[in-house]
Amino acid sequence: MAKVVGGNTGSKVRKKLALFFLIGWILLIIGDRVDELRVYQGAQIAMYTIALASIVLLTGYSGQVSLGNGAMMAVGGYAAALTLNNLQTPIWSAFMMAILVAALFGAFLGLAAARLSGPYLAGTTLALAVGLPAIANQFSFLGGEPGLLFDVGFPPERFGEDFTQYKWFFWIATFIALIALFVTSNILQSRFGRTWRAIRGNSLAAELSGINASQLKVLAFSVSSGLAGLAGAVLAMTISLVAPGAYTLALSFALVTGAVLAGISSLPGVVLGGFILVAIPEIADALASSLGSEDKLNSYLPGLIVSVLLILSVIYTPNGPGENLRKHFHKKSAH
Amino acid sequence: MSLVVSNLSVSHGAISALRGIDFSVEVGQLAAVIGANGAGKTTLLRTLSGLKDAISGNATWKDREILGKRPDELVRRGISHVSEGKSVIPELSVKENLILGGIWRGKKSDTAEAINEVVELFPRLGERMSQSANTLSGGERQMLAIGRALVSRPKLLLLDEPSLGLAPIVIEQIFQTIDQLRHRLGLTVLLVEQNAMSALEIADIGVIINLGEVVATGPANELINDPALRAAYLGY
Amino acid sequence: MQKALETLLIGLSTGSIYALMSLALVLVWRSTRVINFAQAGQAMFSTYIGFEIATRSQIFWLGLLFAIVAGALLGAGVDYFFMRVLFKHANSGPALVVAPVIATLGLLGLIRSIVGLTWGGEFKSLTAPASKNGFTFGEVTIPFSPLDSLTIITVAVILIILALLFQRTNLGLALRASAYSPEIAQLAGIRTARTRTIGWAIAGGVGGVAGMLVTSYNFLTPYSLDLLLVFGFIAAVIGGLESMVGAVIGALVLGIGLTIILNYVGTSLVFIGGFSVLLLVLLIKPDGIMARGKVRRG
Amino acid sequence: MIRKTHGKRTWFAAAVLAAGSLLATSLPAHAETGVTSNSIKLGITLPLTGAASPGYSKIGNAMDAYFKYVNDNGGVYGRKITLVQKDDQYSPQLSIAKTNELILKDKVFALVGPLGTANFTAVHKSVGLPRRKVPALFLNTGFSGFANKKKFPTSFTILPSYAMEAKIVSQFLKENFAGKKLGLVYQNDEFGIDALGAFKDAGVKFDVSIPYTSGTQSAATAQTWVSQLASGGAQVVVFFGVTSATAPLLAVAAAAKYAPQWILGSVGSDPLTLQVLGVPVAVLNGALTPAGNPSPNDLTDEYVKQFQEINDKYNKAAFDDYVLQGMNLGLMTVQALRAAGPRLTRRGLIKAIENKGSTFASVAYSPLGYSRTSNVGHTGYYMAVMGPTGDRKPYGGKVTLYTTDSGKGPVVKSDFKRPAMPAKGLPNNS
Repeated sequence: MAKVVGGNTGSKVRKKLALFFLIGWILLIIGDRVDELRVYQGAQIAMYTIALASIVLLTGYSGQVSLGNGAMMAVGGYAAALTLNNLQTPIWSAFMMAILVAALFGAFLGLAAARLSGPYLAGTTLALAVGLPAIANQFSFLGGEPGLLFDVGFPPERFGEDFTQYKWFFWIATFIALIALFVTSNILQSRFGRTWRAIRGNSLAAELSGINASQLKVLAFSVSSGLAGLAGAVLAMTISLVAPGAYTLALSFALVTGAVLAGISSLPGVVLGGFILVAIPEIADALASSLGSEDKLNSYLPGLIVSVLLILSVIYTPNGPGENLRKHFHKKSAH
Repeated sequence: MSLVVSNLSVSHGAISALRGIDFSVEVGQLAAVIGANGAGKTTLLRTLSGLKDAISGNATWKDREILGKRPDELVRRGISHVSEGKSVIPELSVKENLILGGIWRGKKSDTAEAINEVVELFPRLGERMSQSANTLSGGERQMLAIGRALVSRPKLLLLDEPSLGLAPIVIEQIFQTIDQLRHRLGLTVLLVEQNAMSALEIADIGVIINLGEVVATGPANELINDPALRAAYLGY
Repeated sequence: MQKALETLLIGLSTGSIYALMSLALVLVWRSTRVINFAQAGQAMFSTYIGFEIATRSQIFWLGLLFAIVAGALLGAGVDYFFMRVLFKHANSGPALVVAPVIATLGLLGLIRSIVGLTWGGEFKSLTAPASKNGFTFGEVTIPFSPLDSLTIITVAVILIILALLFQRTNLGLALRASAYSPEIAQLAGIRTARTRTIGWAIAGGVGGVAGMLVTSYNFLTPYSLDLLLVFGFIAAVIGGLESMVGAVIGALVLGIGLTIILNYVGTSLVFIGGFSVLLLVLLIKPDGIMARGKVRRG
Repeated sequence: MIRKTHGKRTWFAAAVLAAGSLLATSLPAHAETGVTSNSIKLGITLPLTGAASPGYSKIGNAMDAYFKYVNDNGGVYGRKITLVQKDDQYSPQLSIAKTNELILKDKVFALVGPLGTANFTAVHKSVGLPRRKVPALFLNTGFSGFANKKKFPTSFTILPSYAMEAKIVSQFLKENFAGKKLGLVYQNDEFGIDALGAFKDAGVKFDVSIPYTSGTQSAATAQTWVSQLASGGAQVVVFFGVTSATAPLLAVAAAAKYAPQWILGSVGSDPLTLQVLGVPVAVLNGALTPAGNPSPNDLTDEYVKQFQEINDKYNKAAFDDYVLQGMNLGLMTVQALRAAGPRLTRRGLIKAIENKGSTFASVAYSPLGYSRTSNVGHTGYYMAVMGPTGDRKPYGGKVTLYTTDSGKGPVVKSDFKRPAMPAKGLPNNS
């Protein structure tokens, strides 16, 4: 874990911890005021923020473009399901196992990835993302197409009768997301974050100044995969199921879109990215019903919106809208 | 009817490379552009040939503006630039490198004829037509680079340090060929060189650049004999 | 022994379709230094056009011609409108590496959605130009069919045409020169931007042929060419991405390799086999089998 | 200097944004969800696009057409039925998301004809239908696991289970193809494995048995199935899979001139769809298929004739098995809604089917098994043979109905006569 240097970062971390508690507390209150669909979507937003954080860390900081985060989410999801179903250990151990197994896979993939760059890495991870369902169908203990159950159990009785299952998912997902973002934020502000940025800037220069670039790239890949694995387990919890169909190429696309929209190198932006990814199907639904087109065409509308957003954002705000807004403010405040 | 450069300024991002460059070269003349390394000589050629955009000023060839035009447009108006450091394509054969210069004119027979002229000029190339360009020596590459430019039948030839990294006798041969060419084809040549003395010897006029500014310009023989300039820039 | 021959023949026919896709990817990579993930979308769109014409006219070859033209026009359009705008804007910061990859993926998604919205997602099946019944020698029927042989012949013809274009014509020389060193080509009078667009057009046309040939075997849906893109990429990487001959050889090696896995090992292992071949090549010989000493760190 | 990207200001803004999104909503109304004085809202998830869509995508529109017909003739006690269709592309994860939308956003009264074994298993568990007390009428899957009143209290099947179908096919094989070499190709998830178990129990041994994974079916994989079947010398081949797998199997077999006696499971055997997917019609000639309903082209059947009229007026789609099945689901649903009485509640609907469901009129020949302890619909099949155009005729000239259960019960030839169709196909039960 990051060595906390000097007094002020210590207090800074404490202040941020307090802030995170405050945010968590507010979200939980809101969770009670809202109908079940919004609560369920809240859990999905939390899941997306963790997944997008893994991309910000990997691509935004260490500069490695990967489409394999969807695949790492699957690894995490399956690991969590197998742990819960076979070892009957408490829920949190399933999530821990998801992180560990995914991080391990990430390290292995990172070894190959460290030797590649740009389009080669993207292409190889695209192959993984497209091929994952075949792998899941290959081993019978993974449950093939219908997949495995991942049952986190009903909310404890003491929360009362009308404490719905989805609110329970929302509590768990938000709790995990807050912890994950807190830890990631500290990692990114630590020595690791700085060296990753250096590698992204110019790996040659970084290497000359003594940074072992490939080793740190593998570490970045592993940590990012661990995060993605955790997000995969949270996704599995929200649908009580782990199946190849849940971790498709479309999910990897959506994650990349969310990360680019959120500003590929800004961590707080992941909340915005998560919100957009959950909002898009809603917008598509509203658009489709207003167009009066039957559901058949509707299934392509979200894809259209995601692609258009992805293209516009990568051309006009390559470093994310947050970046431009920040530049805008700086310009204003500088005058 | 000449190359006129007036008040030309160019910069690399924030760093200014050339400031207020003024000089002109009559048709058929050879102008030697002399100056220390990093004085801005290469930047001047890259701007005139369209590879680099200028910030201000203008340059006309035969009374038509040439700044802001793409290199392939300028080639069609007779301006060919042999860029710095053996500008040949190693993956292509010697013949293909030469043909490249003639593709834009579209007439295969005309290109073949131009290639024969180049082979007469540089017989060594003739022997190695089908060989891949990266098997050529430094001198042969320079000949090939100039050859390709000639196949485009230029009127104004921009040469960027042809002598770089060549043995003295090869330099002598290259300079003789340039001089012979100029008179035979009535070419206007802008020759950028660090090898000041041999350049000025075959030049009509000289342009001396230092730290991005023109410090002296005039007939080549005057510049050679001016003791102050010789001490400051010609090194003896 | 007969099964080995079958595997080789089918491997060649599958590999030859991969060759078209890997060739299209290499053509674009050499000229623009971008791996065009949207190639699958472009090929799929032109295949839908080809499908419409082929079904209406009942002539597969007319459909193929339209697919090539549609593919070429779309390819040129993507370069002229899409890539130029992209390079004008995304040219700084971490975006420089990320932008083309994400942009082409976004374009793939965009084309897929537009095709989905216009043609819908149902399966479309194309009347193949030749029968899929295996050749019969006496009473033995081998799974290698006239359609397979037709595929190999069509691809061979296209490869020959491309080889002649690149080696014997000025356009080919211009394409190669702009790919190897754009600056020198420009100084020699080549309009490199226009040449690059022509390169994209040729890649688009070749992709259209790949789409039509694959569709004569399987159904056509907005997703049916994704796997072809992945295998085309793997083949291009095996070949080293730098040489077109490498792309073709890489594709044939992959095609035969996967058919061996399909026939001798197991059907659903096909993808894992392809993926492990890719990882192996990237780890052991990152510059592919046609490496000419240039190290791939770019 | 690393830019300060994690200022507290941005964190707080991000949290408020997320919270804001959750607040913007209204609380649910208290009346019975999905029912108003003049309307009943029903929901269905089915593959409108994707691998399994050929054929199945027509069921939703057929049911909707039947509902429109009923609405134009007074609806159900004056209430008009609206059907919300959601495309789940036959993927469990998507069907969960779409069912969530149906229940939480569209607030439907009940689910009707959800399609797909794996999909409904996932939905039932993840969305928690029993806890929410949402009825799921007439599951469009034959998985025998659903025939369990305790585990699926609010769900009712309608198709005979794959286990019943396999037991009936086994009985048929023993009676007609004893001693022949047998081949089996099946989809290796609950759908196929359910049948496999029943074949084993019935003591039928297959010389060649080939599992395939849903989603991997293609011309290439079919090539390996055919070569295995041919080399194994299978004279009779039974197929338990979806239409998009039947098509390559039959096409490749025809191409390799391999022509065994095909026995196509009821699920993947619609002749029209098979032909659209490139299967030459000649191959279908002589193929056997267990069937619950009469042929969609048999105009001598009163149900088929009436449904075709409704289809011509309200649906205008090619009338095939899927449209017939969709309309029959509509007929059964309207009878259930009527049986639940004018004061419509979810509990009332479930009770009505338990008590009166077995008397409902349906196009299928076999009896309905609904009761307070059983949620099983039809319980039998007759064997049919496909003609030169792929159209279905009873094997041996007339319908010999076999009925059984999903368990160890015997296969019995039954002479049950299905109830007559209500006048003009408009239920008037109460």
